[in-house]
Amino acid sequence: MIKVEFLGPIGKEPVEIEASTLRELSSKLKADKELLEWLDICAVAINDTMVNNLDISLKSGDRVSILPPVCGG
Amino acid sequence: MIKVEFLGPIGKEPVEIEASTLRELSSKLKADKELLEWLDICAVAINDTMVNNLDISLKSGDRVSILPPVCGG
Amino acid sequence: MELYEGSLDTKEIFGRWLDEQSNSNYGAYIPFVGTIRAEDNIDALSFDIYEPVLKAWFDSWQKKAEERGAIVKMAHAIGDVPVHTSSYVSAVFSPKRRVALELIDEFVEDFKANAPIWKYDIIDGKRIYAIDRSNQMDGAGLLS
Amino acid sequence: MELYEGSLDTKEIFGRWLDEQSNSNYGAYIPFVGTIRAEDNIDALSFDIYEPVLKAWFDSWQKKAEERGAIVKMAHAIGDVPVHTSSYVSAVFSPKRRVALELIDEFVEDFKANAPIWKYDIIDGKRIYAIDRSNQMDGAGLLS
Repeated sequence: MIKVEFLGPIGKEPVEIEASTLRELSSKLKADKELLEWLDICAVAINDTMVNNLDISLKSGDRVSILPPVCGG
Repeated sequence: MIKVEFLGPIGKEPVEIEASTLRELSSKLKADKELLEWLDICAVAINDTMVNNLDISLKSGDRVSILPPVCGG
Repeated sequence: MELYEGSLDTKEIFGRWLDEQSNSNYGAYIPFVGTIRAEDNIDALSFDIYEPVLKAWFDSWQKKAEERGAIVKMAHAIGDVPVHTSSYVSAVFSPKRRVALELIDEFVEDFKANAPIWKYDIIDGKRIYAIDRSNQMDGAGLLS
Repeated sequence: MELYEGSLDTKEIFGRWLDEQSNSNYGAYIPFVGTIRAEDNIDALSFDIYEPVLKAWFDSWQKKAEERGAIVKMAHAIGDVPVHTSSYVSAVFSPKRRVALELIDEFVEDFKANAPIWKYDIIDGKRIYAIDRSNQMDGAGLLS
């Protein structure tokens, strides 16, 4: 199982999803209509490392974070 | 009479010179061999305003400052 | 990297960083102090931070700075920060002026673009995500 | 513009400028602190300043900054400044980050190029003009 966390203003509780790549995780998350708009504008980290490639494979216990647009300072 | 001041490291006392333009002042100052090297690298102010034109006319009582290379900070 | 609940004590931070580096022989020290502006009827801004990714982002900048003989510092507020108080201080120390001036610019701009910090307006006690002033991070939209 | 005999009290200056602008609604405050590096066996650096032209230079920058909605500040030491102490602090306050970052760079660089300040190395009690590190001002060579 993959744990997916929604950071900052998304305000959604973490979910656990079965997926072996980010691509698979993406298609499962998109089933949730509420998330669609967020996914367009959010970046992604796996186990706190930012990633930019859908083909990354996932293993059980991985933690995926969904990061909405930022504005520190 | 024009008063000419030598600033910072030049270490030369002010002099009074008769001159009606900066061009005339320049040729008189160049008679002083000691000053030749300084004049190559120095900027000029008249009555504390930086200038960049030899044709500026001078009137009695004007104060000309000779400013060597700077390094504040 | 330093995180604080609420407004930063800017003077304390400035002075402590200065003292820490007093014998390091850096010729240039450039802090950037960010203060909450009174605008759009806000009483305060409020911040969420995701610390693990912020730490990784900061560590990568510390490495970039070291390669140029410099160091970077950063402090940020968590939670509510009233107008006219400070939420953010970052800084560069460098032997050389040019490196310091270029680095503080790059560091602050990349901070705005990629530090995992979310900003909210506090208006009449409500906390409203400032999405219009927020920036999508590098790689945004990957899962869309 | 502030001139001091000997090293600057950097913390006092930083804090006072911050306090003075605490209600001005500037979002960005960027000081630049210049500290004397220990190098080439110097014990200190020493500075001569020609104040009337420095004042005119500074006033012209204050005007340029105002046109961009910002203000500039400056403090410099006169006479001897020991290594590891500060000789120079300048700063920009601006509503906007981008203006502040660009202005501090331009202001500090033009200061190095055109502020009428002369630097000397203090080595074994001798005061030696640092001509190799000095810059000819705009218009240099006019009388040659």
